[in-house]
Amino acid sequence: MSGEVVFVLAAAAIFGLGVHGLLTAGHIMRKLLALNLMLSAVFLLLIVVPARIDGLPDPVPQALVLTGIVIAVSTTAFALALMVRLFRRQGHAAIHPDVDPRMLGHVTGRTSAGPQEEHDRGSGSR
Amino acid sequence: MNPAVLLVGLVFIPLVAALVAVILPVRFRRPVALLGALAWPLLLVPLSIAVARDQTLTLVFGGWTPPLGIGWRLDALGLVLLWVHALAGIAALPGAWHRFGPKVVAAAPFWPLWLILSTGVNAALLAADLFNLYVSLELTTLAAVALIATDDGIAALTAAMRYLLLGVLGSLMYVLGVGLVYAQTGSLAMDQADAAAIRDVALVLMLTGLMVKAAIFPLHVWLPHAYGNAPGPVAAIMSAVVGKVALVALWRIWFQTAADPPDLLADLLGLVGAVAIVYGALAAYMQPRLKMVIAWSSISQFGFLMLLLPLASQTAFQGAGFHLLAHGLAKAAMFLAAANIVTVLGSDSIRHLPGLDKRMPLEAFTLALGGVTLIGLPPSGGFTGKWMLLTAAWEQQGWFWLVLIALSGLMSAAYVFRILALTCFHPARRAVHELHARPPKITSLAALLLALLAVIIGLYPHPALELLGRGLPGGAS
Amino acid sequence: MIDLLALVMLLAGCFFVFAGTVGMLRLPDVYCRLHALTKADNLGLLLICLSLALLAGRLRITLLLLLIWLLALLASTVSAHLIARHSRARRPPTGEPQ
Amino acid sequence: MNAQIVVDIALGLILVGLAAQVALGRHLFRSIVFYVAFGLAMAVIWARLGAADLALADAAIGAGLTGALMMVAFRRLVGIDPEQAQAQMTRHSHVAVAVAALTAGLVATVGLAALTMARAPESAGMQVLARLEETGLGNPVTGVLLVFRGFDTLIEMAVLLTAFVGSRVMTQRSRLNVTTISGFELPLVRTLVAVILPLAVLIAMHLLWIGADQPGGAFQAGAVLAGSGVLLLLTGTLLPAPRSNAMARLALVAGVAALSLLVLVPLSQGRPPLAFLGKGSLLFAEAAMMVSVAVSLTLLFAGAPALKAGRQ
Repeated sequence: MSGEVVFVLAAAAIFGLGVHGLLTAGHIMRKLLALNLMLSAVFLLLIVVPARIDGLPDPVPQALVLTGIVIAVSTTAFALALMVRLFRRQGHAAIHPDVDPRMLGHVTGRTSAGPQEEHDRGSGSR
Repeated sequence: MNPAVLLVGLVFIPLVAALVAVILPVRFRRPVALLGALAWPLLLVPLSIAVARDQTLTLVFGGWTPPLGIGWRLDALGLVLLWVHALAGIAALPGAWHRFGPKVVAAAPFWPLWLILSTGVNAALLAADLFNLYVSLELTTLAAVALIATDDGIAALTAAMRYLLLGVLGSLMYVLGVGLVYAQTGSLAMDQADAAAIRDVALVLMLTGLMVKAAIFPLHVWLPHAYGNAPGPVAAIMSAVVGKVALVALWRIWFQTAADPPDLLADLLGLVGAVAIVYGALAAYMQPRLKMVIAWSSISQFGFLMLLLPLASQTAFQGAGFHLLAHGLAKAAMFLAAANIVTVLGSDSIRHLPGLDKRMPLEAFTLALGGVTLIGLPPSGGFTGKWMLLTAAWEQQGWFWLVLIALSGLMSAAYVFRILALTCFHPARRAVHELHARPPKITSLAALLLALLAVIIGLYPHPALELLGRGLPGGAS
Repeated sequence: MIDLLALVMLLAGCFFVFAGTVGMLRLPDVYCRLHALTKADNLGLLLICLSLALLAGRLRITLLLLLIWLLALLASTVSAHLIARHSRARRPPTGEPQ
Repeated sequence: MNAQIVVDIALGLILVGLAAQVALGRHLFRSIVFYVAFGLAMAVIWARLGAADLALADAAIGAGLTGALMMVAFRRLVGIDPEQAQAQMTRHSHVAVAVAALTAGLVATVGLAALTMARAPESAGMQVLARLEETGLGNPVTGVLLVFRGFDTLIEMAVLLTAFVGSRVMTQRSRLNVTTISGFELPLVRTLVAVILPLAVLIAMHLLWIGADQPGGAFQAGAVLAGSGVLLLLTGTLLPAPRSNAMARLALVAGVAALSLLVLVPLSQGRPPLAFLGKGSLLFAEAAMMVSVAVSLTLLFAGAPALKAGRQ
């Protein structure tokens, strides 16, 4: 058993945990966390699986993963802004409008617009 | 001059325009975006001549030949989709211009995003490198999601979020597949990356990832809400190209990276397409809103395009490629017409449709023409595409596919005629209440021209068919 | 000889860090936890840095390790202070376990 | 060798344990905190594998900035609705456990199979190492990022720009949220800022400068600067500004613009796009990218189009 095997197994476990998180999460931020975990697992596999060159990881996958990390943080930042906006508009942070009320906890029954509706509701102009 | 250099313009004209638009104050963004969005399609004329002559154009960045560097490749299929992109984009401009004027809140980010979407689509169409395709598709997805969110309704924001999360899931599966291919073959170039043992797994991973992005059933769940709730011009450009870019990438990987794709998988994916055709059409028939009908119809039509994988012949490719062209134009036209209907009526509920042909005849005509293409009635472009696919199924004695293609026309007819019957022949043809100011006539005319174009290409199909007749995306026939 | 000394310091450092972690998990309230976290951890980090400096035996590395320790010290001082302050504003210390 | 495998197993277990806390933890805030710890553990594993560039990037971006962005988003949710602090919103499902276990098993099988499979004798990575000399760079990862696959990096910077512009669609409709934490007026905090800030700038410059030959580069340097930007926002030294300004917009597009120049300038000389223009041009592009990364991420954290000076 070598280090590579250990890290492949770890990546698989993390991927599975991410899948579990994605399936069970009601809150959008939890889904984002789960997706980020899965991405990390993929990145780990990308580095561990290709052959090492002179005892170091192949530079090409390293560059790919570095690119992937920056894309991941960009996407996450954008998704968080979208989540905050959606939360303002609908008052809860679940994706499905017809979500199981128990999952929304305290916001049950608050079906219409969110608690801090702004002046420029809708897509209209200022 | 090597015509391949012109390819740079396809990506960098919209990109540089986007940068300029970001730097300039808000009031200058719209004209800059207009210039950028009108400039890059001009390159398609010389590029079409070059592709017609040389079959494919290739460009290698920095002179570092793959697998060291990144290559671009423009073939007939890419060219067809570039034309769809250009035409749909130009037709969507009047509507976008009207809706996102400088006084609108979302206009400041809208115009740069519009240009970035074009950049991403064109880069993804040209990509001949597996990882470059990933970054380009990410750019496309992110811009598309943000453009959907410019609507700011709960439905649009929810749709955007769902699209984003599923898109990330799809791309991470795709990247995992790419990583496995690289590990085994040491190359990321699409035509060098073939290998043996782990390939099928990697292929399945990459295809699944792309199927999410292309909204192929059963990974389609993001599409109807996204298209149905996005602002009209955005829905038009997205239905015309954004999903199809992923589909074209899927075809390319299928025929190029997997030089000898397994038959079982081909039949399975064809079957998935078959279910999508039926399911999408049924769902489209049930929808209470016009835009949702058009959106669900895309699921059905995308399923249709998956039939290329099991048929896999020259004729089938011509048919599928042509269908891509006709469907893209018709869909964009229908979404643009629907957008005008929403603007005027304040809603696109089909309850409001009766009597529309009197008050908004151009829109009603556009919907009818688009519908004709979707069904595949002669002489529309949709007919040519379906006919070629039928011929391909006949040649290979694929009776199941034959019946399916014939059936799909009937099913499209069901949801299209439901809309048209409601619009023109409903007994209770109430007067349409105009709630809002009518958008400028040019927006209606642009949609109508696009729909007409989708019919006209059916009358003159030869240039496109000849281009597509050069070969499957992999070059093999 | 130097190796042995370094080893002892490394182990001692690990012990202090470990103790700090146990303290953070086991102690009853915010103030006690901060106490464990800052004091034990900083001492542990110092010992580890010193031992690594001994093993490296180069001035540049030693100075860098010292810088790392000072930065960590500064960061933990300020963050502990802020956490304690925030905590006191919300729930003043009573001496009783919370 | 044996000691190595023990360390590897311990690292793997720590990583999986932290991931479990993120995915299964009850409270959202706790999960976010554990995600930061997960990112740091990831960085340690990159270092163990010899991928120093990734270790730096993951520590700064993956753990630090992603964590900061998540925390500030969490705070915004709590600001809108205080009860969000107790948000749980997870359901229990045996199906989910089964699917997750199945997926993990599949990934493990595929990964282990991929480890043992036959590999092509020649890979792009070997070509990179063989031809790195032509570029005069010492760090092969920088070579891939900026020379051999520079176009990927350009699109990546465009993605970052898109994330910012796209976020504006949402943030411009909302009131500006205060990102400052209480207690910034304390002398202790000011000392911290006074010490950390110049040091962070120094470290960023160092990372940028050595990036050509050693681990480091524009992304790592930009992330360090963005971290300082976050600190300045938290302490109220910088505040979110409601209106954009030309400086901020130039900084945002600098990275894509510089890389576009690297693509387009060779064209005017009749060479292929992105043809190598020498080490100086790379440093220029990296400096621009660093500025863009730093400014974009700081502004994404602030949720604002620009920054202004706060109380000193």
